[in-house]
Amino acid sequence: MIWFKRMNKRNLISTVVGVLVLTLISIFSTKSYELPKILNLIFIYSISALALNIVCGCLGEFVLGHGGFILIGYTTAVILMQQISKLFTKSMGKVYFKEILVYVVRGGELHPMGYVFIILTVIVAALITAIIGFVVGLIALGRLKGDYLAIVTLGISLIFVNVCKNFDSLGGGTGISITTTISSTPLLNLAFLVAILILILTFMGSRFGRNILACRDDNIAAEACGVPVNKTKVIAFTFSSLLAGIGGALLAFVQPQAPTAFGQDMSILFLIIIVLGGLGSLTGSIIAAILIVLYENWFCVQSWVPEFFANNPKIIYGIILVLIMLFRSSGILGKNEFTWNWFYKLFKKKDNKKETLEGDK
Amino acid sequence: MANTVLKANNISIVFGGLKAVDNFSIEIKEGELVGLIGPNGAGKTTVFNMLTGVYVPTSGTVELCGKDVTKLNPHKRVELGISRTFQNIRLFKRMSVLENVKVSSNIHMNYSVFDGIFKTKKYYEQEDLATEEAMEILKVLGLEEYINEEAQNLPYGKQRKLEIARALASRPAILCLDEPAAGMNPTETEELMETIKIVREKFNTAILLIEHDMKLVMGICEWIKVISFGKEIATGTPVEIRNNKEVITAYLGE
Amino acid sequence: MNTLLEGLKQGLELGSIFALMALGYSMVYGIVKMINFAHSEFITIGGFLAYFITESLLKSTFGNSIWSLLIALVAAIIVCVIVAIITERFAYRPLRKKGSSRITALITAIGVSYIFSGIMNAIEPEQLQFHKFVDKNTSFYIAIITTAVLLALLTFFVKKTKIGIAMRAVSENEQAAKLMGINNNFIIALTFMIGSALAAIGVVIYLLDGECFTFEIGSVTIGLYPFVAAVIGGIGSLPGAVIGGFLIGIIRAITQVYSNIGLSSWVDTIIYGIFVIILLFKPSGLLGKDVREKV
Amino acid sequence: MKKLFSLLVVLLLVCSVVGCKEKEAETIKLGSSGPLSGSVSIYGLAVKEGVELAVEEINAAGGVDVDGKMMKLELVDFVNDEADAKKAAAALTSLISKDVDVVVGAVTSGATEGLIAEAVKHGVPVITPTGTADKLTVGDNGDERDVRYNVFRACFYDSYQGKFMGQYAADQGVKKAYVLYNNDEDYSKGLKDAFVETATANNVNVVTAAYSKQDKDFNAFWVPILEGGYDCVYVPDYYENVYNILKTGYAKGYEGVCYGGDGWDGVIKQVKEGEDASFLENCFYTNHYFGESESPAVKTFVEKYQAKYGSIPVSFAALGYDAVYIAKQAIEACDSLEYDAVVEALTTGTFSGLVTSSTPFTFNNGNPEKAAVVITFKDGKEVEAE
Repeated sequence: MIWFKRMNKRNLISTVVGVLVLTLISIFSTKSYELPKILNLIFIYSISALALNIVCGCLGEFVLGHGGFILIGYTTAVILMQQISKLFTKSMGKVYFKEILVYVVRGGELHPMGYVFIILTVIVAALITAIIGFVVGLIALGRLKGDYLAIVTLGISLIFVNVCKNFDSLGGGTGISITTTISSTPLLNLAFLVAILILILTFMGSRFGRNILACRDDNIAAEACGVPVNKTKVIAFTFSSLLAGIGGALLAFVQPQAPTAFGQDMSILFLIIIVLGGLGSLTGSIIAAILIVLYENWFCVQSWVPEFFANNPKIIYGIILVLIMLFRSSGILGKNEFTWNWFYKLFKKKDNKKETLEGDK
Repeated sequence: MANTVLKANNISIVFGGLKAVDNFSIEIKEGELVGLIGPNGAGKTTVFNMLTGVYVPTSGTVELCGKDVTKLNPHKRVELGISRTFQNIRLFKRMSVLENVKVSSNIHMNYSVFDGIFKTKKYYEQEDLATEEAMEILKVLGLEEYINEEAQNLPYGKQRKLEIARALASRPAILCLDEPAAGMNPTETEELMETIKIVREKFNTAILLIEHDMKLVMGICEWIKVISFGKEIATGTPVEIRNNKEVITAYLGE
Repeated sequence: MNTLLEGLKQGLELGSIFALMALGYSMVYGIVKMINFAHSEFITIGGFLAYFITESLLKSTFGNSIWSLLIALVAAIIVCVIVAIITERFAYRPLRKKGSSRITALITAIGVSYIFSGIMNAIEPEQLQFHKFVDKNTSFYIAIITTAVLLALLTFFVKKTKIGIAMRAVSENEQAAKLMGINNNFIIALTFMIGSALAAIGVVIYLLDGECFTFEIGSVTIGLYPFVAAVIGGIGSLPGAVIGGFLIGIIRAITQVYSNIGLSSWVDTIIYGIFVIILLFKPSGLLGKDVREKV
Repeated sequence: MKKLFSLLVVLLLVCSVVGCKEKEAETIKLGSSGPLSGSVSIYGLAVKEGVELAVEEINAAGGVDVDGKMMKLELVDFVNDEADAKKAAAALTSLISKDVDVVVGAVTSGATEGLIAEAVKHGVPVITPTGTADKLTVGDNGDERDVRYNVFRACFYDSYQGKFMGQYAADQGVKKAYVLYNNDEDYSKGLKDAFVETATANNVNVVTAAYSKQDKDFNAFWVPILEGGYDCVYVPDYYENVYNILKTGYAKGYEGVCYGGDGWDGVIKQVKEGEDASFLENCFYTNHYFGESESPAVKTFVEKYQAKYGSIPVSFAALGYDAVYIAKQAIEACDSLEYDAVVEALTTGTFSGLVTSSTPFTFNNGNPEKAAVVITFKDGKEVEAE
């Protein structure tokens, strides 16, 4: 991958250091009230945005139904966890089981068994989402493309929402949740994010990734080079829904959400994140996810923000979106990946020439 | 007696009532260099598209190395040994030159998603082989210094060559070039002629060529087929074609 | 039987309103290939404006007469058109000039719709009720007749007039149209204007029998249905948009009149299910043209 | 990741700001959350007024007696959650960071559920004045009371009023009932389920139909009702939709009665000037108390409220007012501000002298045991039904 190649040793070390710092923050964040929540959301939004980026950025197909797949991940995780807790409460006794599961924000920690439960649940939920994504991809991707594909995926995701809404056990009006029983930690979500980043990098570095990129640039030429275009699209779509499922399942351990919250608004939110970060740029998606989460959960509740804007966050949000699209339409990072070069530039003014050659491509 | 690599039997195609190609047949043997010419709108590219699988002919059959491929997808045909370039260059613009070529190696790889993600030995073996092969092809075509460049940043002539390189990486038995000299000046065309000759020798592949540039076609093709308004009007060696009355009428009018 | 008839009648009324709004989506998409998400906010703006003007006119000498309605309608159209022009001029045109991708245009449209919906929310977050000018029966005829007349006018305009032909030319090939001396910017702005005027007319007809609405009328109450209608009919096709509108309107009303057997809670599944199936079998909609990519 | 670094710096700053807090116990800190804008803002505003009135009153009377020390109540914040679960969850975190001792909120069921998901982690006592959904105190499957041990409510719960109305309908001789409910509101669904269960058990024939939050035009929904000839229509939803539904139905020629739940509180305010709303006289709903009742507790409350705000308090205001008094009584009972002690006092204590309950009550699984009143309309005013 381009990112790996351009990553010299210095960049690699900086990245590792960055991840370590994040880990430390995640561990100690439990001393605060707002921070774990914000970190959790940042990591989960990043994962879901990366998932969408596979289809929209790497494959170049335009999908508006991402929220539907996150919903499937979310719902499956909740139902699985409910079943697990029923099963284990019987065999272990309620009090002991609760000790394992409940993670208390103030100084408390999640029992190692709790981690195991969460990870298992997330993996199963992701696989189920991937299967559904595979079926949807098989039906829709071969026949449709462009905006029509986008709209059909939106339609399908709204069907998911409608189904979940109609069955109380799948969500109903206000949604099902398990966060009162068990909730995850920023550390776990960070681990998932890092694992998924590595997964995406290795996947995109294989022939499948190359095929996906080829399909993005030119379907017909890819087909003429022996790339099975439809199959590649379905693979990318399935991979994307797998990751969306992980995002949704992790979300289930962080905050309760109603099925309707996974409709077009959420799909559009993630589309905004990846376009804001730069289509196809993995690090860009993460940066945009951070900005959006901070805007919604941190900026809007600050006391120095005028009440009018705090009550109507959409106005500033819309203005910023339009401005970014007008003046930097390729997103924050454009097609590039993030490097640390700017950081070292702050300290070394003399080496300017070499740095710019490396960094600002 | 050389084997037949590509054979089309009376293929026709109809677009909304208009017969774009009518009963076209061709047979190309191993290692041959064949030209397909005709005036604008004669249906040359349509023939190409039927041979490579973009369109399915309304009637007639296409055979590739002895197998009937009339209904197969383009990518399946590539596996059987046909590859092509495009009239209007269709490179993977935002991928590097090396990656562009390696895309075509996909058909020779069979490692699974699992191998790809966990970077098993199989992955490295196949990827390294593909890289080696791609480097070899790029060297022959004189592109080795650009391997890490994005394809869209190459100059026009090099892009043409890269398209040929990409087509070669699938190890085709027959290579179809759709107007490779389009938009080139005489010097570049000269160079291209050389390249085509080298490619044919080095990679031992048959070549089917659509071209407007008579000098190029007459200069390198062993035999030539002429079509006009979707119908075949002549077949023969360059000399025969040059003197064929029907061909001259088709090109210059009555 | 009576139930079915009633459902069809209400479906036709709702359908003609959806059709008017779908025409706007369809024309704009046809010409700039962009899903104009801000269209739903044009609908809301039209509704809000008509409401505030009728409320103030009701207290004036016009009172409860048809004149207050007409004045409100005209004002709503004018304001919607102005908003559309401003949006097009300052948000969409700069993007076109730079040749940005369609996804960028889409996000911009979403941004614009957020701005409008935020402003509307700030102005009036409560549920409002439009003054009841006519009864349900009359509004049915008004809806049907208006849609028929406007569809005929638009078809005539697009097929026969010089500007209409220019419009079609731009939608076929923007560059070529430009080279032929067509003022692209004017044509595109005009399309936006027509679309938003139709949105305003649609929403006023929707409201005039005393409907309740909130600032979410465009984005939630009416929501994506007109857009889905436009896609079902084949985007860019005027009769297609109307057919799509009627189809969705009728489905929605039928599920409602049969709500006692539980159809109404499945309305989204039914509508989007039909929509997905239609697109899978006719990828460019019922009356849309299939475009083959040239190799 | 360029911004990531700047973010790290920002986050560290946040950490440091959030990290350094001490608990000082000079006042008893109350926190609350509710919709102050949006479609159900009437509720939030009413609760807020009730809470503020109670706090003012208690402080004027000297405060709360905690272990012999008279402490003043302080409403540190009333967060606007716009009836949204996510915002309510965020509201709780912000209240906790302000060191509240008791949370009086949230107002709507959906938002309260979001708030509780956070609250159980902190153990802060939560008294929702008006969150009626059954699951709030006991979880989705009714077996989570030990998790939600710190959640209480000042009102009766949904299935109680649904059952109450179902029984009422049967008693009134209804034979065919129709339920028109909002598929997007669990409040509505909960009432529906309870109503259907009880009514069916009493040999009433019940048919249900759902609408969604998208629906604002209810003409089509009334078609099957008018065709089927039902005696009664149960409309468990909030006042805006309810008024719209009732008006449409009676205009279309419906002649039977309509029943509803406490979400109807506020319907009367929807009637525009000069509008004929006589159809409301056929409508009945369950509520927590009746504002013009003759009981002394209600009378004094209504007088004080009127003096301060100039209007008759809706039941939401009364419940907000009561919730504060419940908190006061619990704190006085345990003489402590520790979360667990207050929760314990709430769980075991008996509460009396409240506006919305004429008799003293205890909490059973966080739910108070109190009765509903049935209210109807007469001459444009609410009256208690016999």
